[in-house]
Amino acid sequence: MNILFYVAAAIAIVSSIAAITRSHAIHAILFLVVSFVSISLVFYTLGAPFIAALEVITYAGAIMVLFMFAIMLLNLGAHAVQRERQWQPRIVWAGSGLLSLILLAQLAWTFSFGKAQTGSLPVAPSQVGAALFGTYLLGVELASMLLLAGLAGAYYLGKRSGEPEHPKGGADGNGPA
Amino acid sequence: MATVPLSHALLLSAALFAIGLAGVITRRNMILVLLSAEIMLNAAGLAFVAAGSRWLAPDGQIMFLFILTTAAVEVSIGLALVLRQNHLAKSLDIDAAGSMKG
Amino acid sequence: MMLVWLIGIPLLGGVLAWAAARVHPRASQVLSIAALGIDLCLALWLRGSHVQALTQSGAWIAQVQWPWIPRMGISVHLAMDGLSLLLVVLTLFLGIMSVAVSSSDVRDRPGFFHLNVLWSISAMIAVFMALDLFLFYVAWELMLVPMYFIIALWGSENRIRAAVKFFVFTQASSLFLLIAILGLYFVHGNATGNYSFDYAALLHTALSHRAGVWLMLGFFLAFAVKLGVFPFHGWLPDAYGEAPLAGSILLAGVMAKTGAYGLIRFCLPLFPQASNSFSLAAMILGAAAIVYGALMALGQTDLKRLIAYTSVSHMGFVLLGIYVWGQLSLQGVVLQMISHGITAGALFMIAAGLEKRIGTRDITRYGGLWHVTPRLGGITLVFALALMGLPGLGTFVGEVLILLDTFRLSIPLAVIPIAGTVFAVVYSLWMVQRIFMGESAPRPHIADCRGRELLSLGIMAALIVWLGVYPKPFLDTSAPAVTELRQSAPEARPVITSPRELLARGLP
Amino acid sequence: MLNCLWIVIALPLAGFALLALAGSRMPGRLCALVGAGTVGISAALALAMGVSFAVSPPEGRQFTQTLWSWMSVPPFSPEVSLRLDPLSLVSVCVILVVAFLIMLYSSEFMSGDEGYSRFFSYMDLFVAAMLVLVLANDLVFLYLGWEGVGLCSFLLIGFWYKVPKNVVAARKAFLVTRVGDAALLAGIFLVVNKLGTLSIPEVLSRAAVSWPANSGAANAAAALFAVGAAAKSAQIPLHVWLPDAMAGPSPVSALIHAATMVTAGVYLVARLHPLFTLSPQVLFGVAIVGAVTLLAAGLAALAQRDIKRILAYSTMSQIGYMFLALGVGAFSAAEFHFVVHAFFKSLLFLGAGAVIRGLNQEHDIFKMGGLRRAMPGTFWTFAIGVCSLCALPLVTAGFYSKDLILSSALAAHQGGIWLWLAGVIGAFITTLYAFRMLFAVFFGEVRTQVSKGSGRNMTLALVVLSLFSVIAGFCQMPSGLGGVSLFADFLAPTLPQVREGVGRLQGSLSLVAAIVPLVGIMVAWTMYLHRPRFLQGYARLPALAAVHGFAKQGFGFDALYDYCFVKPVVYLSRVNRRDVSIAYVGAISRVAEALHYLLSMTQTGRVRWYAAGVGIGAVVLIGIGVLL
Repeated sequence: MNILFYVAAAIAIVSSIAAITRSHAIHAILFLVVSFVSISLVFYTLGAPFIAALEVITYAGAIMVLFMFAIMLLNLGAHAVQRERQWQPRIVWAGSGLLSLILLAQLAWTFSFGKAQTGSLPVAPSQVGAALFGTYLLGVELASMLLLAGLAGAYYLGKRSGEPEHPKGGADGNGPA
Repeated sequence: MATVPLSHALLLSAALFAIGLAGVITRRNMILVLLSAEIMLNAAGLAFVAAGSRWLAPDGQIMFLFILTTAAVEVSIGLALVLRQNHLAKSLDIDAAGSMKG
Repeated sequence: MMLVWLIGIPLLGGVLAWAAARVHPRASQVLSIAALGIDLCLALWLRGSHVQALTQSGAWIAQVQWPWIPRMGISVHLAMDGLSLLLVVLTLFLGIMSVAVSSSDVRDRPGFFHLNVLWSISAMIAVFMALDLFLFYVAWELMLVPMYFIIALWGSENRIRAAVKFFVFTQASSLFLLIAILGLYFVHGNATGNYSFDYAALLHTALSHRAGVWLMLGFFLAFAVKLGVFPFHGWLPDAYGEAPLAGSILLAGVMAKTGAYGLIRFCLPLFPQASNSFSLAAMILGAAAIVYGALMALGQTDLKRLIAYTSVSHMGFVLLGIYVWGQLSLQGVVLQMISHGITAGALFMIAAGLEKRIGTRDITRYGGLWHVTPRLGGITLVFALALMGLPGLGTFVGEVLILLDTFRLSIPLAVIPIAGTVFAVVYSLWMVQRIFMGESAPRPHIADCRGRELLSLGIMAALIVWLGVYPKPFLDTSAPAVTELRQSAPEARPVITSPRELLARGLP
Repeated sequence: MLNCLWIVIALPLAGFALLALAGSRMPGRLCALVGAGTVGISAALALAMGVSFAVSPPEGRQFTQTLWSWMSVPPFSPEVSLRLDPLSLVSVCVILVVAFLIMLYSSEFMSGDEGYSRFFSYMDLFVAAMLVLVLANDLVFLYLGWEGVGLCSFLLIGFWYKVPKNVVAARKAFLVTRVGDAALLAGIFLVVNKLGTLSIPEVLSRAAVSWPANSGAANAAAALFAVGAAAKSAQIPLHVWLPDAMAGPSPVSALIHAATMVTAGVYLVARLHPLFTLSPQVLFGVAIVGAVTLLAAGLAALAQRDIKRILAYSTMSQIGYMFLALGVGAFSAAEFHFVVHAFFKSLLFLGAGAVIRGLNQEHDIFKMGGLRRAMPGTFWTFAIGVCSLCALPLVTAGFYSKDLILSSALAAHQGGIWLWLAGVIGAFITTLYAFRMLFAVFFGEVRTQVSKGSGRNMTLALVVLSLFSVIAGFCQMPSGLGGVSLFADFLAPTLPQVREGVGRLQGSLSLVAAIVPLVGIMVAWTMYLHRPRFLQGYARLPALAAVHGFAKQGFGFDALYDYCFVKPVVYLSRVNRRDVSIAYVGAISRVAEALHYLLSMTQTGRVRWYAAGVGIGAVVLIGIGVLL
């Protein structure tokens, strides 16, 4: 079982690195999807099947699709790929890479003490559900309000300025949302 | 069921976090910056779930849920803003939006 | 109860003056003069009625004590003895003079101007009477705010810079004062158990030498900055130079005295041993201030800055006199303070008068005014002579008493101030001759001083002559207060006899 | 009668106050009347008191009157108290008489001057201050008079304030005398500190008791008083102000810089003579200063061309004689010479004033000439003054007073013969420059025409003064010529008797001293009148010309003081105008601004830079967590 963990972890890391280094946006997103799927596999190995499923549904499914829409809307052509490449010269990667490695080394050093084991017993979705509507009831309500706010915000920002509240003609989104 | 030491899981989340950070700092395309932010969020969620599984408590997973909702909202608003910025400044370059100078 | 009225009347007067200004601009001036006048009569009545308190030392003329924050041991404790009575009367007198004469350069918002003047006066009176360290600190801070507005709103060219510099300088130094007060409060508290800010209680706290020195330095710094002593006088020329007439008079005439009063009332009695070891440095500082002020006054071309530097020189005498801590020198300090207040006030009035007549403060553009304004010339000559300590005028009495006690203490230390008096001749005569003698540039007709200006300058000239010729009433008023202070801190008197020992002692 | 002593001072003071306040509105004649009148009345009063004092002297031949206690701080409590004793009586009478005559003279001399009332108010103030100085019984009260006199000399030298030169001269005079006053003040402090009292008789008696002769305190006090006296009486080290003081009007020079103020130093030493006898070294120093001054001033007078500067240097040398007399202990001789000198020197100055006024402000004696016929009155009175100055034997008062000084110098136990020799050489030089002036001004051919004759008041004053400068001498005759010692006896209790040397050597030497003036006149006549070409020949020699130039500037003292005192102070104050000591205030604000600039650099506006900043911050914090 923990072989699966390590394999999935490796895939996740590699695909994440690939995701941030692709100059072509679509490729980056696809790599990210692979990364999210492997992370959901990791969740599974850690004994959290419910979260693994959720991860695939929302992250890989919803959010990545949203990104896909955004990129499609912006119809980034070939020139975008070219521009991407000269937007981040090697030197910048070195700087940020170094910073991340330092951060990684520190965190690794701090985490290396614990002896505890994970995933000995899976945490059943029923337990999660009970806790969700038990102690965290308030949290859930807040999360829902957050989503509502996000919805309203996105709707408002998406509308181009100057457009009347109710478009006179048919609801054909004439031009990018 | 063979178990995975907690430190390794946390190590994985740290790695993903670092990768996300590198991405945010390096990329000049707004969308990819948002993408890297997603990676970082996910890494944080991973750490929560790992801790939850270590203590066999559902709290970790609930925290992941909350992270999930915020991530979703954040992406939607983020992308809307990116679209608006692209519409206004005709470019996705994050440095172009540098008017808040000191 | 009388003391509270003494502070209250200017406060009330200020508000009324502000209100009256809307009715008629002149009304606020008249009203504020009336308020100050009533206050002055009150103070003089206090002097008159409580004569017996003046004779036997140790008794306060009047005392009021109301609990304010009992838990912290803070009480509104006001008390007045000979020393503070004289300074209060001086404050009120200069207040009336400055308000009466400064009607010309206060065109916009006269009401608010008079409010500021009156409130700063009442704060100063509170400083002179507060015997509770907390109340003293509150009054000390309150003094600054109206003065800042006076300089910032009604000053001349770069008044904002001068006002800010003044405020930052005094505010920063009074922070040290706050720390020192709190330090003393806690040291006293855990030594004796009862935490109190009261002066009498804090008077004999047992202090380790190091703690004593640091707390004393905190007090000294705040008072030295307000006194405008040599290294800390950075703000003084700008503030005196840029302030309007009333501001300059109050600043030079009274605020410098609050610094000296603070030293006499709080710094030396509260930390006698520390002051004793610090006294040599302070005396050298005072002597240096005398010479440095004189030297700087020589080089100035702006008349008001010149008068400011002369104040630095005279305050050097005051500092020297305080740290000699002798009966003679302290009474000399009191007289020096009063006569300097009057002289500096009058000189600022004359400077404002000249600036109004000729349009500039640059002394090199004056010349040959004696022919045009002989009366103004005569009065300026009287005050220039007072500035250099001519016998028969107030400053001479003060300086002689201070110099004599310094002479008895250590001869080399007295040589510098005596040389300083020779310097004083140079700058005061140079000033008079630069303005009134020599060839007069062709100028439109200038009116000689008359009416209100002549009256107030005349009164001040008469006062300075009275101080010089018959200073007994002033000396008798301050004598018991001074003996009381010296008995409360006998160790503060430095003991330097022979120059060799002086050198051996070196700096503490 | 005596207790109206304070009125003598109050009258001139009242005159001053009246003229100062209402002077500009009073017509000229009234100003003169008030000014001269008050002084005249107090002169009459003083003379009356003098007579009553001489007729029925109060017990102890002195009368003190305390008006009020000035300051009352226990050990230091000066009183405003007056003291009349023979010494102060003589001085008061001389001062008031001379002042009245000069006021009379100047009522006409100054007529037409726009500061007429101002002049008389200052003169009245001066007379009052001088009387305070002379009558003071308290050291600090004496100091009040001392400074008041200095103030009036400042006001009167700078009387014609439109001319910048006069203004500078006035300031210089006040400054130099103020240096002396500082020494006097230090002396007073020393006395109060050591003896605990301020009234002069008390101080003298306690000093005699508690200070052994030649003790440190006595020497210090005497030295300080001597320096104060030297500054006020323009003796060598502190004399630079007197020649410039001639910038004032002539009556001022006559009253202040000839008769009264400059002799204040002599009066001070005479008044405190018991203190000085306690320290013989200082006394001998005074004699040396006197001798040196009389020689140097004489030589300088020889080289001057301006008539008033000649008289200024002559005054300096005559006061040198008085200091010489004081130095050798002949205090009453000094006082006697002061009296006689007051008369003939004020006469000379007033005469010079009349001449200058006549030749509309011409000061150079070689541009004048032949005024003998043009201004006969002035000529004769001036001639009497000159003769009295050179101590023409038997006839003039100057002879008796100078002879008294020379004989007592001879009798001095310390270096007597050298002092006597200096005095005799001085007398010779005095005769030279005096007659050089007389011949140049009144003899020879007329070079500038006389435009204005001297009026009635002026000649009256000149005549009375010349009368005095002749008869004043007869009240103190040397033993060889009738032995009248009216003056010395009158002063006896307060000033010690004059010790006259007896014996053949004395007689012959005083004979020599008498002949010297005559020889001097002969030499002067030949050099300046008979064969002037003889002198011009020598004048061209470079060495002699250099010495002549050097003497003209008063032996370079002016340049020296200017170089080592005035220049550095002026330079220092000019350089330091921006007040370097508070530069640190500006420095603090500049540091704050620099820090601000550095911080604002970090706000680049680029989002990625902020993200990196967050990253770095995280790394740093975790690093700290890790390390601790």
